[in-house]
Amino acid sequence: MKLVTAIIKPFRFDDVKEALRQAGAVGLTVSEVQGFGRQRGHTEVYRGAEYTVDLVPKLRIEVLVADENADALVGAVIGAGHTGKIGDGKVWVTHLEEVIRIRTGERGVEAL
Amino acid sequence: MKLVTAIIKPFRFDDVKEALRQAGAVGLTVSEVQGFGRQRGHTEVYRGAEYTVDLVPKLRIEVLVADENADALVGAVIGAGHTGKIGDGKVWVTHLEEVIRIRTGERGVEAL
Amino acid sequence: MKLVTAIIKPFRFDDVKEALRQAGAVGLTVSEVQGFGRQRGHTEVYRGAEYTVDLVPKLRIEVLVADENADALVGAVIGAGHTGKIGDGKVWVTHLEEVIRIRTGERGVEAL
Amino acid sequence: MSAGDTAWVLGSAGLVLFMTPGLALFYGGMVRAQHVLAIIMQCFICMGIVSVAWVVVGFSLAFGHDAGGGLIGNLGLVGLRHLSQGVPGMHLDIPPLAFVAFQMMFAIITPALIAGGTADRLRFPGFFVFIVIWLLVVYCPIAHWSFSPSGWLAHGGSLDFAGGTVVEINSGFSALAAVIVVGRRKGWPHDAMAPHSLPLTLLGAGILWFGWFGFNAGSALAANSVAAQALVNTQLAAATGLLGWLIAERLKGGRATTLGAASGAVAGMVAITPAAGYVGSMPALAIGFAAGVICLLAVQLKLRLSYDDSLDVFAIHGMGGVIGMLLLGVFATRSIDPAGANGLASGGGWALLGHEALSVVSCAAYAFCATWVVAKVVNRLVGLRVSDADEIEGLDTTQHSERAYSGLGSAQLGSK
Amino acid sequence: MSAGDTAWVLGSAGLVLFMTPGLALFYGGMVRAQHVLAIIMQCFICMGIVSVAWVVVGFSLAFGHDAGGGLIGNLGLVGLRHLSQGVPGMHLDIPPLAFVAFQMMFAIITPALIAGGTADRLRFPGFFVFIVIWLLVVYCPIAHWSFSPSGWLAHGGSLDFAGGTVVEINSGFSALAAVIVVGRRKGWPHDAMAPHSLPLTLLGAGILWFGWFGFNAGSALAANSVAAQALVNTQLAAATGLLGWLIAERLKGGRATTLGAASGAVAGMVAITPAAGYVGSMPALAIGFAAGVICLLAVQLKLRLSYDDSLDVFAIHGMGGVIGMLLLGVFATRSIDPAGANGLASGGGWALLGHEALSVVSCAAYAFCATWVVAKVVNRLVGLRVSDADEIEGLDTTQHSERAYSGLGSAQLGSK
Amino acid sequence: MSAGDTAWVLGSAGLVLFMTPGLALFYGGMVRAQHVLAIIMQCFICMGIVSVAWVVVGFSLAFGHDAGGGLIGNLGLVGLRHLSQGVPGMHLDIPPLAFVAFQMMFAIITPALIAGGTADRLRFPGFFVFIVIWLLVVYCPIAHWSFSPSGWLAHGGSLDFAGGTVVEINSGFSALAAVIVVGRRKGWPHDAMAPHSLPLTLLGAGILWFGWFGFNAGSALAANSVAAQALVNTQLAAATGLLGWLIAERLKGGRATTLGAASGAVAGMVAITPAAGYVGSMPALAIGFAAGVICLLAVQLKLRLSYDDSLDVFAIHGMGGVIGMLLLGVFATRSIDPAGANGLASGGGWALLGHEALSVVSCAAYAFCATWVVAKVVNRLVGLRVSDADEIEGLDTTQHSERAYSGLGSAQLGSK
Ligand SMILES: Nc1ncnc2c1ncn2[C@@H]1O[C@H](COP(=O)(O)OP(=O)(O)O)[C@@H](O)[C@H]1O
Ligand SMILES: Nc1ncnc2c1ncn2[C@@H]1O[C@H](COP(=O)(O)OP(=O)(O)O)[C@@H](O)[C@H]1O
Ligand SMILES: Nc1ncnc2c1ncn2[C@@H]1O[C@H](COP(=O)(O)OP(=O)(O)O)[C@@H](O)[C@H]1O
Repeated sequence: MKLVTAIIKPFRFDDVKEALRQAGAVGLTVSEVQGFGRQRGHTEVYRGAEYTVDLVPKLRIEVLVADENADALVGAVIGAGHTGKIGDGKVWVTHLEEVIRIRTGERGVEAL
Repeated sequence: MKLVTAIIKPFRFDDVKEALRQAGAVGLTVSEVQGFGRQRGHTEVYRGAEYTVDLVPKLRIEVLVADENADALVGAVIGAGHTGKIGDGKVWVTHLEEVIRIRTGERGVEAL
Repeated sequence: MKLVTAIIKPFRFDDVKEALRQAGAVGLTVSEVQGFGRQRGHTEVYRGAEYTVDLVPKLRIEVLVADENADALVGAVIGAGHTGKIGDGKVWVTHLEEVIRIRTGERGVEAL
Repeated sequence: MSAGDTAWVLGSAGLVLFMTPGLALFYGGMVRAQHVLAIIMQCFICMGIVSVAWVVVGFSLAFGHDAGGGLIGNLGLVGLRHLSQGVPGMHLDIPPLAFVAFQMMFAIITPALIAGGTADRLRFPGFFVFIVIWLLVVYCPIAHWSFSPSGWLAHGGSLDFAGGTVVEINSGFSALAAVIVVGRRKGWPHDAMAPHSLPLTLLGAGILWFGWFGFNAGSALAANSVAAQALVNTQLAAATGLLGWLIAERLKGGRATTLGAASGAVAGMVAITPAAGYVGSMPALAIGFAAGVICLLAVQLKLRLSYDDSLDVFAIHGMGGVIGMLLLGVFATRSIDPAGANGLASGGGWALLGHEALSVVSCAAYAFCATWVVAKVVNRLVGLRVSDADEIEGLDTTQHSERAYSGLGSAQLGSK
Repeated sequence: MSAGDTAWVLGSAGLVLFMTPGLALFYGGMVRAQHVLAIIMQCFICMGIVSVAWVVVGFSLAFGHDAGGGLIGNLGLVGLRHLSQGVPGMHLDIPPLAFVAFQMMFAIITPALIAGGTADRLRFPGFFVFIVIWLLVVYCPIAHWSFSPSGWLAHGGSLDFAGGTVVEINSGFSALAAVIVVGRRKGWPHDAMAPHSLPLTLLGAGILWFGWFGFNAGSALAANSVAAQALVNTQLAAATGLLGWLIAERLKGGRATTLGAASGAVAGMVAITPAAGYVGSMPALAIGFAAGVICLLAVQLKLRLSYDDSLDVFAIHGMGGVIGMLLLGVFATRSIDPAGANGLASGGGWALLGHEALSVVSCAAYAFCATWVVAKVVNRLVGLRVSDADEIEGLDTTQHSERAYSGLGSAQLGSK
Repeated sequence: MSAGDTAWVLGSAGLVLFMTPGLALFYGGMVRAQHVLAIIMQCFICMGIVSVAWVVVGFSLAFGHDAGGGLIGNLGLVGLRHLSQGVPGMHLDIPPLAFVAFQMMFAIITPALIAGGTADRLRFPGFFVFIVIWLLVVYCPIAHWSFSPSGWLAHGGSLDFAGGTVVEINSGFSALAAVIVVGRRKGWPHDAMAPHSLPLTLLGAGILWFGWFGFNAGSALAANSVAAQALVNTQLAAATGLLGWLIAERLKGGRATTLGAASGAVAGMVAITPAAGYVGSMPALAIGFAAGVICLLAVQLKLRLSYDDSLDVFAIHGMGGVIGMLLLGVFATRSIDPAGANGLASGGGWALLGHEALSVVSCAAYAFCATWVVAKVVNRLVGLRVSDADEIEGLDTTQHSERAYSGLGSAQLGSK
């Protein structure tokens, strides 16, 4: 089993989710994060005090997937998350030792 | 060292935390996430515009654990997080190369 | 490729970020989490009802890094996140199978 | 007709209306985020349906010519007919409609107060039906008793300047009955149910405080020295209620809390409500302080007796109203308002205190019993309580198809 | 000069001013979190620039001696000169400055209302320039027509108690024109754009409701029985507007929503605005209800016709204003305000309805056309629309270098 | 006694009271989320303790018969005794209690303003003690000097319509002293400390704007043409203060910010406070504009001089008050209020400007020095500053055992 984790631009989420579904993902988990990288942040000014905010809002998506499907999901994220502008984010793959569905106790591919 | 990650229903958190403690976890880290899966979301309506919200609030729990305790913690999550209704979530186990406690620099099991 | 994950005290973030940059990290992703561990929480009282809140606000930082740099980043986190008081948090390292930059499709070290 | 008095009463009517959105926020901040819209809606629906019911029939039941025994008004003023002949038994130098409007706002906020008791578990349709019946069956009679010159309590010598019985005791004891009928929230008292936004609650408290000047000082129905005294007393009782609650918190070994400050101020204003235009400034300090301390203690009752009065309507409005009515019997003095009476401490003997006690007992008993019956009936016919699943998910999405705050995973991430 | 009337009008001026921050929150809660400060700012800037423009020249254009044909005032009162001689054609028993202040608040909120239509996509400098020109070219003439005794509509026999044309129809049709000029938001109507904070919106609605008493009842310019009737009517129309919207939501198969309650109440108050001091309480119930139902339906128009009126200014203010003006032609009666007129249902025949229809058509047409031209010109010269990238990032950071809420990844985590 | 004037002053008292919760939100939005309840509490506690202290002794010290030299009132009115004989030296056609109430609200908001300077680092018990002593030792004398007819400044010919010295200069210079005594926040000025909720701050600004009409126009103590002028001036100065601040932001190369709009409006209203009923509309535009620009520049002072005035009380209230007092010396004219005086620009020569300058210097000096002593003493005896650990964790949990917002990891997740 693998875990595909992606950091994407928030406004790409709907498309990425759709692409993942079409690539066979039956579920996913998403959270709000802040990213720091090449993409420039912005400046905020409060009563003259200037703050350079170099963190940019991103979404973090996690998808559990059978080993053989990982590449397809990575491809889906890249396809749908891509805008070509700096800050599109990253996707990475981790090996998992075990995945269990809490409701049923099913393990591995059955748990998805 | 292992990392046990669980996605659970928010209202099960207290019980899951208690179960993890009793199974030997000395600490954990938790965050708010949104899940998409078999569980149906709900519909929202704003001045007649209908939105189907298919994301459901979940909590994501991470527990660092010694290799031999991982199974016990997974069991604890399943036991306490289980309601039997769709949407109970998943739990998975990852292998870690290293764990360090920032305060002391202790490594491995000592770091827990 | 490795993923360095750290749980730190929020007010150490600026220093940790700076230390990570100096240790060679070009980016990172951060999110708000709540930690439970040795550090005591606090008590809240609402119209006489007392709640013991044992969760403490923390930040969770993820840094993707080339294998050979992982140790340096771990050291940077420990150096800058350290206050010596209980609750400084943990840092751990995971092996990744693949990292891709969404914008370009570059893989591995190129993706950072 | 006095333009000055009219300006004051119209302005006061506006202030009292503003209290209901204020209450919505006061309550809304105290509940959990998945239930906040539901409680706000319960307040707003009172602004809707009660206004209509009031002009159609409620005003006539409360302030119409007595239908017999001082128990209720007749239907002579239905639809505000014959209003140009004035309000029966009252000598107003303001337009009768100004009085109708002013009293309408009282009729709106009283049922909205009840919603705090049953927060986080009511079906919206059930609440809607409950409120309409409750207004006619519980509110209008009590308003007639205490506010109409022909009401048996007012006529008998009981004083209630601005609604200690009609609004406070009434809402408090009605909430208690409703709470008993609908039962406890799932998880209460074991689960933590912390307020989701205290700044919202404090904002609501600020609006209530501001509006209460209209509520109490407006009840003088004139811009005169009684109104000035009522305004000062409102401020002072709010202040000492706030201080009393905080001091009690410290004495109990805790810290002074902002929710305590807001609660104590409200308790103080509740208690001064019946007395505002009848007592002097120094007694007002005492009345507020007593309410601040005693209401804090009364909040603990629910744990002892195991009823789940979510936002402590009984402890603060019910008990606060009782305190105010009884202390009015002690401190009232004709030197403030010659139309009032002298209480125990002003050489008036026990008479007034007796009248006030009678008012307390009769209004509390009627409110509790009648509300119990109404709630039971509505629960049977329409259903007052949501399902367990809906209660866990939250009333906002399940009752109103809305979410209060849209961040991640919000509709922003949904699709149309 | 009457102190009572002066107190009432000054207080009302304050209430109407308070509506603009209220509107800012009402609107602010409905937009997404990255755009909330921008819409609040658009309301506050009206409080800034319109106030100045009003005393410098606007008041004179609206209420100065007629410059000819009842179309616009002359420059005789520029800088509030000669005001001590009173407002031309009006017999006030309040200080003329009180009238200036009261009317100033109307001039402030009207352009602020427009901002709801074009929410989430305007450049701030463009909006600023637009507002100044719009005030002088669109608002002042229409205010002269309907509010000044020498205006061609008022003089001709049209009634508009508190701004059904000047404020409501004007803002609604102007918003429609502005929306057409600046185009749709990126992603509309496919992307979900849920309100980011409904409690903020409900708070705003509460403030609007409270302030509207000053708006309508203050327009009596005296604390008398007309003012009392106007206040009661405002309350009743708000109530039935709220109920009408919720009932329509249920009939359409959905649940009653809090945003619907707020929207319906506003729609009801919009519709009663022109009629508030001219009709009785029972017609007020009907006017509010009609507005609640019809405005809900009107909201759907934008999907049919594909214009992106973000916060439904046309549906609620434009259509609500039309409904109110026409029903005023039906229900007006001299028995409420002898200075008014009798409508169709009061035996006055079709005359008044004709006048009202003429007002509706001429004000709507002028507002739409003139605003279209102004927006086109400003768009060409200054630029009204932000870039796509700025629209995605959000107006708050790109137009104002601020973020509404600082949590994680907020400036707290930034460096100085 | 005039019902119209009474209605206006009572209503104004309500408006001024409402400013304090407004201030709580204005401030609360500007601090970080872990400190928001603490600053709100500091405002609410003033509503509690100051009200009591005011009727018990404060009013007598401020407005009682002069105890000698125009420096302070005697104890003749302690506990509001002998009030029926009127307020010494004043000829009011309102109930004396209405005046007591109106002035009470000024005494409440002034110490609350100071809390903005020392935000995010005070122990609650220390603040409480500080406020009580400060009220009696600093506020009451200055109020006597400027507001009581027997005060040495008022008697000597200084004008201060609504509290340019008593409220604004006093709070500004007192805050500066308090800030110096308690020292800088940990991390200031290096750490980013962005406002956690600007919508809250803008809401607060809206409430302040609304309430300021009562503050300034209510100070006429009558509903007359002076009140109308004061209301118009308040609006205009707020407007040009807002515009001035935004224009200065643009000229400095930045964007117009919503916090700037709110700050500029407040600065404008601060500056017009002493002048509101003494100058005409056009000077009001100038006074507000000057304040908007100069206060923005004054904010930068703290970085130069390294004092940490968290929410810029000195820059906005201190400097704004100075600007207003001095420009009053320039623009005052008897044509607005015959009881006033003519300033430099109205042919009155330098006399009034001299009086105003004397007021500024003496009030500023006394406020600064006396507050410095009081803060030092309280700091020694009770302790004003929290520990570093508490400051990092946040004042809300450590001082009040509460959290403002409960989301994840909130008490919802805690156990009972
Ligand atoms: N080394 C890294 N470790 C973890 N997350 C990273 C890393 N580098 C970038 N990210 C995440 O990816 C996002 C995009 O990265 P950025 O460098 O801005 O653009 P791009 O990936 O297009 O080159 C960042 O905002 C951050 O969330
Ligand atoms: N493939 C997946 N990858 C990541 N998270 C998943 C995946 N499938 C489900 N989840 C998470 O688990 C939660 C529950 O899944 P769901 O399919 O609704 O119910 P169940 O696990 O009971 O079958 C989801 O809301 C989501 O957070
Ligand atoms: N076993 C664990 N698994 C996951 N996170 C942990 C674990 N133990 C601690 N943490 C995280 O580290 C934080 C600090 O841990 P704590 O035990 O309080 O202090 P310390 O690490 O200094 O001993 C916790 O708040 C929690 O977020």
